[in-house]
Amino acid sequence: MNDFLGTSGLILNEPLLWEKGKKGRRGMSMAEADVPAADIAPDICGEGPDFPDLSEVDVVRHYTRLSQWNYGVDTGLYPLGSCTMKYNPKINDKLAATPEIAAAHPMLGDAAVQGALRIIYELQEDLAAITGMDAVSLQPSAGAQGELAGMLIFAAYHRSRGSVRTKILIPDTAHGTNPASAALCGYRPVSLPCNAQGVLDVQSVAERMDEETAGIMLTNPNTLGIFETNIRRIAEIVHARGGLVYGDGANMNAIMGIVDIKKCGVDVMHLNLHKTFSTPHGGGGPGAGPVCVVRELERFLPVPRAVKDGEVYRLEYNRPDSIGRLHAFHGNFSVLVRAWSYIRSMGPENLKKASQLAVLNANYIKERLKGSLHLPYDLPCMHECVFSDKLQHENGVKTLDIAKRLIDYGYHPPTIYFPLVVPGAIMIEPTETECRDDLDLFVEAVKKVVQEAGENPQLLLQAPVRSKLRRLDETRAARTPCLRG
Amino acid sequence: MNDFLGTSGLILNEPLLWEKGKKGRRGMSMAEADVPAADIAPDICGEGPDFPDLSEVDVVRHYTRLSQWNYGVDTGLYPLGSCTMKYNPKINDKLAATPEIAAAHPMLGDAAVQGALRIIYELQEDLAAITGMDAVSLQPSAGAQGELAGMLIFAAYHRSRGSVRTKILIPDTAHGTNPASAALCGYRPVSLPCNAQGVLDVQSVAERMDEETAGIMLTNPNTLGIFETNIRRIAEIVHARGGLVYGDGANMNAIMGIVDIKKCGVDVMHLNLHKTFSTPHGGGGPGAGPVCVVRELERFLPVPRAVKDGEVYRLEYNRPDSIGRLHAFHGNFSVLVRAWSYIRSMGPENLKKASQLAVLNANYIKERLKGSLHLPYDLPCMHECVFSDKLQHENGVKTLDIAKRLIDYGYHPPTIYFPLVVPGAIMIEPTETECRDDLDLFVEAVKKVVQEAGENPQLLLQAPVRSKLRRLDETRAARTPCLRG
Amino acid sequence: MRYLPHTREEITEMLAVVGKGSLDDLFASIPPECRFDGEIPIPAGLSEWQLNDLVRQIAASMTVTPDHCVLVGAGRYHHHIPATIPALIGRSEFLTAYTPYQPEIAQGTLQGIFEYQTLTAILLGMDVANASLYDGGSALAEALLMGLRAVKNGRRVAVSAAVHPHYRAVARSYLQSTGFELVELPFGPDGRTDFSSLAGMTGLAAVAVQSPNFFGVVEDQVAAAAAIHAAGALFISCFSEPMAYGLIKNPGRCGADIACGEGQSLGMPVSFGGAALGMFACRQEYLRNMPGRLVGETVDLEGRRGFVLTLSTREQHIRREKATSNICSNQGICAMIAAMYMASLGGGGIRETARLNYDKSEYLKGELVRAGATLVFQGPTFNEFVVRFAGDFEPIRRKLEERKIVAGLELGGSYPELSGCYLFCVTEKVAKKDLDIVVSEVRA
Amino acid sequence: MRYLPHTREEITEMLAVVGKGSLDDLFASIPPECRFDGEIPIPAGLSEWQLNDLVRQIAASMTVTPDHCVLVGAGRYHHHIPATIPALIGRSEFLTAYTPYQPEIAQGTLQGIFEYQTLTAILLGMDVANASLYDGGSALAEALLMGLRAVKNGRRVAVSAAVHPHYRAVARSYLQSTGFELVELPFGPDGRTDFSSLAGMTGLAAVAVQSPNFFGVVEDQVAAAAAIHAAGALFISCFSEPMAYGLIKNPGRCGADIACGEGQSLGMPVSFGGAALGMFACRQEYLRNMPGRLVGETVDLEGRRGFVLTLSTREQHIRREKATSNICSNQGICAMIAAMYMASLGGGGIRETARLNYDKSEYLKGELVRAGATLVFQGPTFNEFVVRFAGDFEPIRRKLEERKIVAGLELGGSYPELSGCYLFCVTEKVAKKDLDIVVSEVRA
Ligand SMILES: Cc1ncc(COP(=O)(O)O)c(C=O)c1O
Ligand SMILES: Cc1ncc(COP(=O)(O)O)c(C=O)c1O
Repeated sequence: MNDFLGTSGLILNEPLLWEKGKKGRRGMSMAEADVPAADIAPDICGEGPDFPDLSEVDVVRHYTRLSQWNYGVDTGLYPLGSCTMKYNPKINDKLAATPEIAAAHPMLGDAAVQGALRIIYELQEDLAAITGMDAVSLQPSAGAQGELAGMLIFAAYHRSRGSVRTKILIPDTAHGTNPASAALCGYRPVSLPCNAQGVLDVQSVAERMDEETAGIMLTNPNTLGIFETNIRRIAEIVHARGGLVYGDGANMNAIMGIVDIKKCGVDVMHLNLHKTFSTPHGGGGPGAGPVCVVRELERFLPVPRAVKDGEVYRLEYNRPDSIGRLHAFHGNFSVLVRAWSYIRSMGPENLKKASQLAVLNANYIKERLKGSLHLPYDLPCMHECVFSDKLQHENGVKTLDIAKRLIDYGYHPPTIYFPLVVPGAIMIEPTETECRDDLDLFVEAVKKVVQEAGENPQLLLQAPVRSKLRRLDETRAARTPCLRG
Repeated sequence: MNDFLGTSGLILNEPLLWEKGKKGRRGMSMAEADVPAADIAPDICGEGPDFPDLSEVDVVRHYTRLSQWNYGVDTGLYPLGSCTMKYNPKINDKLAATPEIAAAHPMLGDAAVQGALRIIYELQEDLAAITGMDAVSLQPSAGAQGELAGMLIFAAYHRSRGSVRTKILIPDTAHGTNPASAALCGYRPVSLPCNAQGVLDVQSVAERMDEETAGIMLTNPNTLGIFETNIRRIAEIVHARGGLVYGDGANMNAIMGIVDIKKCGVDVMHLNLHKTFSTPHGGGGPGAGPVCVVRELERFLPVPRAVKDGEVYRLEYNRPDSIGRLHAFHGNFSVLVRAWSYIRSMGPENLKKASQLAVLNANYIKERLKGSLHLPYDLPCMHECVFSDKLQHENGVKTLDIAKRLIDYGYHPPTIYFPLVVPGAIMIEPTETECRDDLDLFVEAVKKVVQEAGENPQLLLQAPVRSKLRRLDETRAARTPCLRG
Repeated sequence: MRYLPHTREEITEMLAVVGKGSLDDLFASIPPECRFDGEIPIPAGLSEWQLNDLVRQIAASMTVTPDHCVLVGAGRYHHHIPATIPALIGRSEFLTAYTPYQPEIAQGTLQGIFEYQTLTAILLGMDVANASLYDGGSALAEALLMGLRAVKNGRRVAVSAAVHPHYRAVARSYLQSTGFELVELPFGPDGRTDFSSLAGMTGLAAVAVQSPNFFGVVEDQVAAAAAIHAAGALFISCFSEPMAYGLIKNPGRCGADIACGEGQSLGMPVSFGGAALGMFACRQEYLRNMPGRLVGETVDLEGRRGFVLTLSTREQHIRREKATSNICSNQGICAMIAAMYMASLGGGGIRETARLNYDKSEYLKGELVRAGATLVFQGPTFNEFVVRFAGDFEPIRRKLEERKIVAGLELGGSYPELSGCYLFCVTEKVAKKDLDIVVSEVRA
Repeated sequence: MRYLPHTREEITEMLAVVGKGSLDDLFASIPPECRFDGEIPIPAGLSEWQLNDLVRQIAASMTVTPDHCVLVGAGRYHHHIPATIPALIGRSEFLTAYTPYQPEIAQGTLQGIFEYQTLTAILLGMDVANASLYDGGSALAEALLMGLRAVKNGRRVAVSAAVHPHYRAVARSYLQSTGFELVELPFGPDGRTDFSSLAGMTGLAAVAVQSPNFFGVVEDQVAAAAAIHAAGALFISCFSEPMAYGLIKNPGRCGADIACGEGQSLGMPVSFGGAALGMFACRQEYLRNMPGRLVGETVDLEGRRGFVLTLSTREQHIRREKATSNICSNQGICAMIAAMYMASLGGGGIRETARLNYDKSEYLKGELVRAGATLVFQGPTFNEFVVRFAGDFEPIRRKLEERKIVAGLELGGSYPELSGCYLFCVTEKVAKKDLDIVVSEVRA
């Protein structure tokens, strides 16, 4: 394994925070007590939390060590399908920390915060321009909340037409958040199968779409990495029966400047700024899931919205049809600044180029690996491709084992066991920021792992061996939950 | 080894910069070409360097991976004797990066840069106050250049008195920079042995100090971690014979607020801001080695000096007796800002406390390890203590092996084979920012290594095994030097 | 473009491998009627330097700067943030990782979140905390939905009118299409919630109270718990200022079943309201109804302690439409920051800091009253309070703004009945000298 | 204090272990006559917040701000620095490590410096570069001393008067007590060094020329090499602006034996002149005379490529008074920054950036001449040049400063004969529009 990325090195152990420290230490400065101590009523006074007391160096070492147990995009290739783990530019982080921006208080009048409003306004406009949609709200904090916004808009729309609808069509390739978000609005998901080409049949939509169905929620490109070629026809059917079309935009990275979402017939969609627009995912967030709509649905968008009058930006609250607020303020603003910074840096040409290269990289991986791993849908793909562990079954090796062995080779594994329609799915999304040499090295690593699966499956079953910890007992964690120290 | 700090984890390999990249990539933005291209004379025009072309993510991953092969103070205990590897506060880094400070141009008039001059002036004053000396220049870029400044001042002083002196007394415990700096001024070092108590005898100085000797260069506490108790008497002898006393202040961390250097009879000294004053050492610098003198020698200090007239700061150049410049500008200013920030944060009480705790920690280590490792000078120590490998010789184990095995336990090894007067020296300087629990864990690790030396010396001889690379062939590197790719 | 590594030759070679003649050919499957027309209508790309200039310009258009003393909280609080936190959280192994689906190479995130869960549970006095929700608003909404799941036949929830108006708005949004009813409880002249209307309510699943509430008033949560439990409902204790629990009784001590709110105060910048941190904790018995991710302790193959995402059978990726929430990405980094901040303060530090907030706020309150202002509510407060001034305060407020002090928030927008009343916030960051300027301008 | 972890109890316990009754007892060996009287006379410690305020105040007292367009170089250059560099160099594994004495846990620093040495050697066209010296000034001084070591019977060195005056001052300081002689070579009306006086000089060990020199003039280094080598001396090619070698011929190509200078331009902020980076390279045959640390390639026990400090028998810690230099700590992080910057630019980028420096500088030069200014020197320049104006330039300069443009450096301080002449510097950072403002003010 010497020419591969992964190797072993010195890593430090580190206990839990409360296993360190000594009462009386301080890890940060205190402010000056320049006023007299005030009396406090005993009935409201508590004891204060029993936190460990640490020094500054305790805290610094604790988190420095913890960080070294992690793998990020800056460490290496992170081909986690459906997650678009592209490079997160450092300049975006720096600009989000601009003191005037970091100190902007959201309860002040519009005149005091013109700069912040400008960023919000411009980003709304940019995302509309990129998708082809007409209006955007940046409030949703992540993709799932964007979906919720979308479903609330569906419901508000149907309500406004006096129509009561209880079902929604959702393909079986959909991400779990789709049915969960729909359910939050009282919709019952109706499952739509995909066909042998990995896409939705017009026919199956036509069969299921009825006057009790609020519409359809689809992902395009879908989670198999395939473009839903029938989308226009599907949308026409849904529209004809009074429904709306929701587009899960998690996979927008495949189609910027190439596909016009509105022209596809989509009425509402969300974007994941922490995927397509390069904001760091932070080990689980914060993200941002702006919701984009066609003109007819604009009145339902969350309030407040940033608008521009002449040269002045202001927040508009008075939208009686709005679904209301989804965030106490304006969403994850510091994430929005980063996405704005990314779009300003890329411009129209490079956004399109990014999509082209993302698709090129995925097809390249697909082509180079298709002999080694089973490819259930051997079609040109978009930004990601989905393999399975079928060929390795004879060796007693499963997707999980392949994934874990890739860790030893220095890679973050692909997304596994999703989408559900592919048993043992291995979903690879390289993104456009990976260069050919790095893809080649990854391909070699996968091939090596596949070879090991044939020759010495124990290497996979025992993997990973290089990481600080080996496989973790998830059953035990769930059976006797220990959720705090 | 499970309860110790050191363990193994996933680390990524990374080639050399020019083994990556592809012609045509760019790792940073270019500026706008808003003027016409100008002609350039062919006789001066070159081809430009043949650097590799990398993308931004190439560069980011390259250095992220490299960093993970390193061990720093933020990683863990770094008891490198004589180096004072204390915690480097983050706020100091932040303040040194203040945009107005980072953009200050050193060729502008004083009026434009009052803030920068203020920091220089205050730091000069602070260091004078802390040492007890009268005047300070911040120009020297590191300890060795501070020593050179000191030696130049020695020479200038003697010249000013029409005296020609060719020798200088230097204890055999001295750091290599001392004789090297003295030699740069044409002085021939005369070695002074230390006595059984690890300090200089008055007698031996008296025997060697003569009218051809410029003075003495000593380190106090010395590199055995012992305070030179005879320093006043020694200084008197040197002064009486027309010489000067140089104090190497590398070990100032032991004695802030406790010893007055001027009262010791020292005429010139340097400080290492990257040791005592918490500036990060950066894997080899930049440091800063301010030189401090008594009033009589102030006129020899490097120019320019920062002075204060009323409320205005200015640079003074007109000092005819000055030894001149040692730096193109004002020394490593960004390091100076950090040291100033540290001193402002600590104040008088905590500087003294730091020294007290540094000495407490060193004595604690000495006490706890003295059964396990040979202690050549069993005396109360200052900020560091020096052991040797004598007890381990019977196992065929040397200091180097002990040091390398400590790496496996998660520690940066102590300074080894210095000072030269202790064969197989193991010089431990814990510094004050280490807490007792961490010292205890370190002590246990050393004891474990000592035990292994007895039971299974191969563990030491083969160490380290956890680090990314194992022992490196230094002979080969020196015999057939390969100094570039 | 520096983020796009492909050279022209590489593109050509890779296209050959995939059997395409051009980049456009990769998109052959896309029907013409779906295609984007022309170029994306956004401005041309900027260099890093042009972008820096633009942001400098934008920053300059912010008239309230970091140098201002902002006496406004109302859900977002100016507290001191040590330089260690940006330095540590900026480590790219934390920042550029995804959700820790592969625990072997995500132990940093996982242990960090486990510690966050623990410190949060301690701070709030609850049994168990989750790995975060989006913000205080959606945390409240999720708590209400959780109450509706947990309480049999629950079909109605109540929320105090003294809960942050924006949180209430978010809760209304979340509930609008569920068929459940949301009622509001009024507040009394002491600024505390009036629970008298609870008595007769049927189908009540949960009641949410914020303390300190939007007016800064510390609710009588012990009494609240009694009234709410008597009505057969779960007691949701909500907050926008967790710093308060350094000094005042925490939700758990007062009998809360669920504690939820906004964690920005714990080390995050005000940053125009985001990134936010939805904190969420509950009593053990409601664990399986809890929304959001959870990190749990376990061991690895060799028996070494480690951490994993757990109890995910509650979550969307397993349970899909039957999940306890639709949340997927949460506010991971914000939770890590909160843990770093709590760890940096320690038990002693949070007590001292909370105390300073209280003392400074009490100081301004007292001085303003002495200067002729009227306290609108009589209940005890933490670091915010509401006053009414004898005359028109706006000219004074403008004058203070010229002196770089933002003096309070006028409440008429959210509470028409409180028009002309001002909500002041005083944290440990505010110096007495600035408070004295406010008082002297009020006097003048 | 947050940097001092010891609690009172721990101190007591530890004192017991070491057998002392108090902290003071630890210092029993210190004679009374050496003791510090009273408290250190410096101001009381500040909290992080007070310190932040103080620095804000200090920053505000800088009248030339980051928003100014500074047309001054003279040894310190305003170039663009990408956000990646502070982010990467700030990684604490780099920043908080010592000199890589233990190569097994310092491979990051070691490979990084090896790469720096390589890129530096390429940039300068030399065989081998060291791991850094302090700054351009001491690098020149060390080069002269190296020449004196390398050339038998060398007792004299010559330095062009067009070398940065501060570098020459440092060289004088270093040589003042060595007994060696330092002579200066004049420059001609083209601003280039006049080597005619070399012919008769005896005992000449080395001659140092800077190119581009202090006046921005690119020296005829090929001719210089011929003249210097004819005189039996080593040719030291010095620089303050390495960016120039993106466009103009490098020292190696011109026949230099040693190349040395300041590397700040390569990714470091101007920062009032420091931290600096002394770059130093030479031809292979002089390697053993070279000052400073060197990193070399080797293998580990298992044959894997690795890097170590090497050839240390030249250095003070081995050779003590016989070392090639007294240097120990150097400018490690600055060298790493320079490597990051060179890697970020790449061969293509440094060419383009150097070209922009040249073009913009030529533009201003041409426009100023058209506006009536006189070029003081006729030699070709890179990104700096010297002009004289028809009338008194100071009023115009003050006016420009009000418009946030710092227009050149008056040279009378360093060169009395050039009083009233101004050295202008134009880098890629400067926008044409600012140059046009300067020109129009000159015209007005
Ligand atoms: C296709 C798809 N939809 C929705 C989501 C949910 O997005 P978020 O995690 O931002 O809520 C994801 C995230 O993985 C996704 O891949
Ligand atoms: C005692 C002593 N003197 C001098 C020095 C030289 O200091 P610098 O490396 O800053 O030049 C050192 C550094 O290790 C030292 O320990």
